[in-house]
Amino acid sequence: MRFGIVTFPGSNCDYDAYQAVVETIGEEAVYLWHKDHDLKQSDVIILPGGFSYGDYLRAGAIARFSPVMQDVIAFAKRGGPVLAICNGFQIACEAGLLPGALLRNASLKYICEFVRIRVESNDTTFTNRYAVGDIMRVPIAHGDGRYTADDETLNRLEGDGRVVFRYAGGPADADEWWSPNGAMRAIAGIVNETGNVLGMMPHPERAVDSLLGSDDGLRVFESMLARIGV
Amino acid sequence: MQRLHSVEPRPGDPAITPALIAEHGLTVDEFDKLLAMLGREPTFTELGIVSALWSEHCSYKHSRPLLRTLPTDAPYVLQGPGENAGVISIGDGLAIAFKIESHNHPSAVEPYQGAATGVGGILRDVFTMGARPIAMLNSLRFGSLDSARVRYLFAGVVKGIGDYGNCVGIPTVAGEVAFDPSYEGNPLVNAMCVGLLHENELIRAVAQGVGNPIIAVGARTGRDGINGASFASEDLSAESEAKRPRVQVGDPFTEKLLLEASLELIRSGAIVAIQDMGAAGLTSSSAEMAARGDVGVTIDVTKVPVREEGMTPYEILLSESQERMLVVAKQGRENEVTAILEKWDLTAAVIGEVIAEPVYRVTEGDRVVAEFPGIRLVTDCPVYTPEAYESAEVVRLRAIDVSQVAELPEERDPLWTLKELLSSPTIAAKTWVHRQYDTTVRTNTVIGPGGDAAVVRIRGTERALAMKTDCNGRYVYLDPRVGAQIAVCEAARNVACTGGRPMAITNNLNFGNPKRPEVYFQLREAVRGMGEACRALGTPVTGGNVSLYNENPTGAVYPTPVVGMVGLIDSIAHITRSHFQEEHDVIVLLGEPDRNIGGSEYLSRIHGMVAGPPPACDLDGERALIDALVEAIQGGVVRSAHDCSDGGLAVALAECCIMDRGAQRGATVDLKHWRELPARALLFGEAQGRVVISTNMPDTVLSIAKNHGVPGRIIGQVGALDAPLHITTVANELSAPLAKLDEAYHEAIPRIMSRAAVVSP
Amino acid sequence: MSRFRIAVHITPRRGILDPQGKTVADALHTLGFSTVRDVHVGRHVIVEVDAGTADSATALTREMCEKLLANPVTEDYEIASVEGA
Amino acid sequence: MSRFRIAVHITPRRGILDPQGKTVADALHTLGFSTVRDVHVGRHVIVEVDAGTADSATALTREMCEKLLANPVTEDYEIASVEGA
Ligand SMILES: Nc1ncnc2c1ncn2[C@@H]1O[C@H](COP(=O)(O)OP(=O)(O)O)[C@@H](O)[C@H]1O
Ligand SMILES: [Mg+2]
Repeated sequence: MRFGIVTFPGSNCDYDAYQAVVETIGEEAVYLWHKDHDLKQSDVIILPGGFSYGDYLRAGAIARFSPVMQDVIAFAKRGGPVLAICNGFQIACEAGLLPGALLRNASLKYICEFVRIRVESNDTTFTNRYAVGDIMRVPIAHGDGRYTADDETLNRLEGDGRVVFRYAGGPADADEWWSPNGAMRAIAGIVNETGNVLGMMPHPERAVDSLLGSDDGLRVFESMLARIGV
Repeated sequence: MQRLHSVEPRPGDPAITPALIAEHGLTVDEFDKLLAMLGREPTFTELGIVSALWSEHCSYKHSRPLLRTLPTDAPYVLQGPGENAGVISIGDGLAIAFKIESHNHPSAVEPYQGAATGVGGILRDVFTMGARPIAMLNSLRFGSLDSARVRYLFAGVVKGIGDYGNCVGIPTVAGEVAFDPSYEGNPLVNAMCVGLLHENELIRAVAQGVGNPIIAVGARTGRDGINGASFASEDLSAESEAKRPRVQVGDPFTEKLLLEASLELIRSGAIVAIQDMGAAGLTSSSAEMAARGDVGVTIDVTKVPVREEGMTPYEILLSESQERMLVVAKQGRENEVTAILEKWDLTAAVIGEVIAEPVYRVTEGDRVVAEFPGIRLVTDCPVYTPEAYESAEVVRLRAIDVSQVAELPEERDPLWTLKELLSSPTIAAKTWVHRQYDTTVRTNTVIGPGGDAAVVRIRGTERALAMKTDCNGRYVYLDPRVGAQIAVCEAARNVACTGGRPMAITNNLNFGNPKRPEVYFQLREAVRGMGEACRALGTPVTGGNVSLYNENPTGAVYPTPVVGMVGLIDSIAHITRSHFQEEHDVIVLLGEPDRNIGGSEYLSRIHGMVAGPPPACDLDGERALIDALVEAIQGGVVRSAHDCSDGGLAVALAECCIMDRGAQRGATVDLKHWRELPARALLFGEAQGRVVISTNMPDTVLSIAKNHGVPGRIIGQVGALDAPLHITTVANELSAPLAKLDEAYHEAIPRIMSRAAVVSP
Repeated sequence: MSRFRIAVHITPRRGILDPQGKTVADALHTLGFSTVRDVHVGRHVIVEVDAGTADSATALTREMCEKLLANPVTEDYEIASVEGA
Repeated sequence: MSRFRIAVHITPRRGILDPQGKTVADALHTLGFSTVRDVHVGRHVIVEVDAGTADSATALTREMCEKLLANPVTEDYEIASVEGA
């Protein structure tokens, strides 16, 4: 199985995603250059974290116009699996692959820490190796992670079971929707209508080795292998 | 014999007057030296060039003779001081490049951009050695957080460091922050970068090969930061305000592209040298590369890509626009260079070439605007050894018998004192700071901020690097020689606590105006102490930076020689953390407390006093402690290790209990053995050479300690999750619910910083 | 062809949390500006563009806003001014 | 006392690097807006304040800019409009 990892100018988690694929599930990974119209016959596309184009203007706004993104969009429309992490999630929203937007964290500060997220749906290409309700310990590292959409969209996402991850484990007295960045309804990750595009702010690729604090993200990769693997 | 052109003044340039010379920071003697070197009047452009190159910042004219006394050798040192960064071998054909640098003055004027561009500069110093940056550290000093201006500076600096490093994608893994009124108005912002390279990809910034083209790479040159190097060589004053337009703005996005492009360039073999255009921009990078290679260069400023119209040669040469590099390529391979830069959407322009004639020549098209006798431009720089004597005030303070200081009524409850210390911003958790730093990108961070030292694994090997910055400026103020020794030892101890064998240091000497005898005394003695400690520990100095003139209207900052230590951990299996791990583990104290409370955080925070002699430093004892610690950790018998520093033993114990908010454990500790010592010295004194260990094999730990001649004693036992911390001395008893300690330690800085009116850009 | 200088205001859509506006308002209160009632922070983008007429420059800028400058999900935009430059 | 609504433009000072503006201009070129010559990105701040007169509201806002809203080292500000609200 081949994972294609897009490198935009300013991507900086492309390497982390690459290592996660190669070191943990032993599958093939290739970098995809933003200027090329070439997905190199990848079975899965990863849009990695980072600061594409410096995230100047708005996170992800410029990257969505990269040549390679036109191919990624077509790939996704054909049902190809796309894992969009952090800046990748922002790009996927800007590109219209996922609904909503990711705005500046409510604290106006960049936040890097391990957080706990809850698996809300395991009926996806990316989470079938988890049980609903599993709590994962995963790092976040972002300045613009406040998921925002209108009520209608939010209700639809919930109704269709497309909220895949939610932030969990805020302070005991926090309200139901506690999130580190102010995300609406504590949303940390969603899938598109057809279930083949997952966007998430936390970094599963940084949680694949207990030496580094957690391997709770490993099953995201194993799930993909189980569902798509050849 | 070289023959200099007679260089005509450029139309429109100001005439050389005594006032202009003074404005450029040259003394009468220095100007005479320049006249002698040229054999004629300098042009305006030449005056600018010399002003920059002979500024303190570029020339080290007040520190060079002192720096020469530092030890720089070890079998594993591949590159000592004098290059963009030092390099040490770590085996397997791998090496580490690392260096620290200050951006104090720019950060005082514009904290966000000042700190951000500081990070950018040190990153470039490391990747121009052919190394991929793998970790960032920093060392910060501010005035008291009670001031809104200080909170603004603190918030801006932290955000600047974070935004830049985060965007480039290098984890910021360790650092230190201390607050003291002496830094009011003149914060210290030191940033350190560590990079990894293959030994055979090491490249030096040495211009070579007559006919080789010189290429400007990266961002365009604008009018920002013109004469920044001279600016960093003056006291801060109201006039600095007027110098504001000199502030430079960083573009981390371009830096990331430049990083990738530079590493690709180096690997391509198409270039012979590469250097950052840092302080004094094009001038210093070209002059230094030429001097190192003992060659001449010629540069045509009209070829330099500029951002603004009508820039003069003077401006182009002295601009400190960020994210630029100077490259010497191999003749005939210019197109390869250009192609690599184009791939990363960056520009490259041939602006000059290496020449046989030993001159440094700048032209504007056909007109020569500056010409110097080659390397003399760099080597003729004046060197000063000013008068030095110790400040009478410091002598007086040190002589005060601080043991006589009366205890406050509140101190009858040692828990009160402990909470006061834990909530002192200098001691309190710095999570507010490093939560704004990406600490986990590149997926190698085993221990990030919050431990003793940071640990970053080396992929593809069994090993890891440990690293930390340290310095207690108060100790250095009270006794520069001892204080600097302690800075080295504390950094080494922190590294050893994680299992790392200390290998080498980089250092940043932050001092006041060296023309004042009291300040030059501090500098001289601190360098002496640092050298002694480095020799004793076998950790050579591979590079560093000197930042002088850190003063404000009320005087100099504390002398602050920051040490950045790197060490090697042989096996990732033995990486050790600071906080208690398992119930029933035995707590062992290595090292001995003593009765001195001089120079302590206790005296400063509780009694508002900076006095007494600082803790003593026993270099042989420190060496033995580190050997014992590393041996015990490698033997797999240590479950946690944390060194005693600010706040003493009680604070160290509390930190072992509460540092990790995910799993806080209590402890029961008995210190009655030391019945002679006053309780406050035992609990809060800052005797050096001490480490708190937890272990399930105390006998082995104690026998290893004994073999190394290190005092060791069992002092207690680790408790259950959320059990209290209980400490008994002959004189008193301290019983602390962890929630109280947690609140004091973890909420102190967030609470202060939530006072509004801190809006950073 | 002449040069036009067009200013665009891009503002967070009403109803969407504006933490920046709120933080600035709080800070202003702390500084003693007690009569401040509300603050909103948006972007002020200046585009210099060559075009035949002011109208075509405006139309072009509008297109830039739709495509890139504003996020249709969360932001509103408005052409604030058009000047010959 | 009446309520005023004051718009302030805060822009990167001329001559100081504006990486944001440059990146947006490059992006617009890539999108085919080839006649774009230059872009600057600043902030558009709207302050609602109670004051006796429009003049005093303006003076107050100017003070806010000096003290907090604009970075005196890198930015210029301009009061763009004052309206009764
Ligand atoms: N500016 C900073 N950036 C990153 N980490 C920091 C910073 N300041 C402190 N830390 C982290 O907080 C912890 C405590 O630091 P410090 O008080 O200097 O420890 P010690 O006294 O043991 O040297 C360390 O893990 C350190 O790396
Ligand atoms: Mg320590």
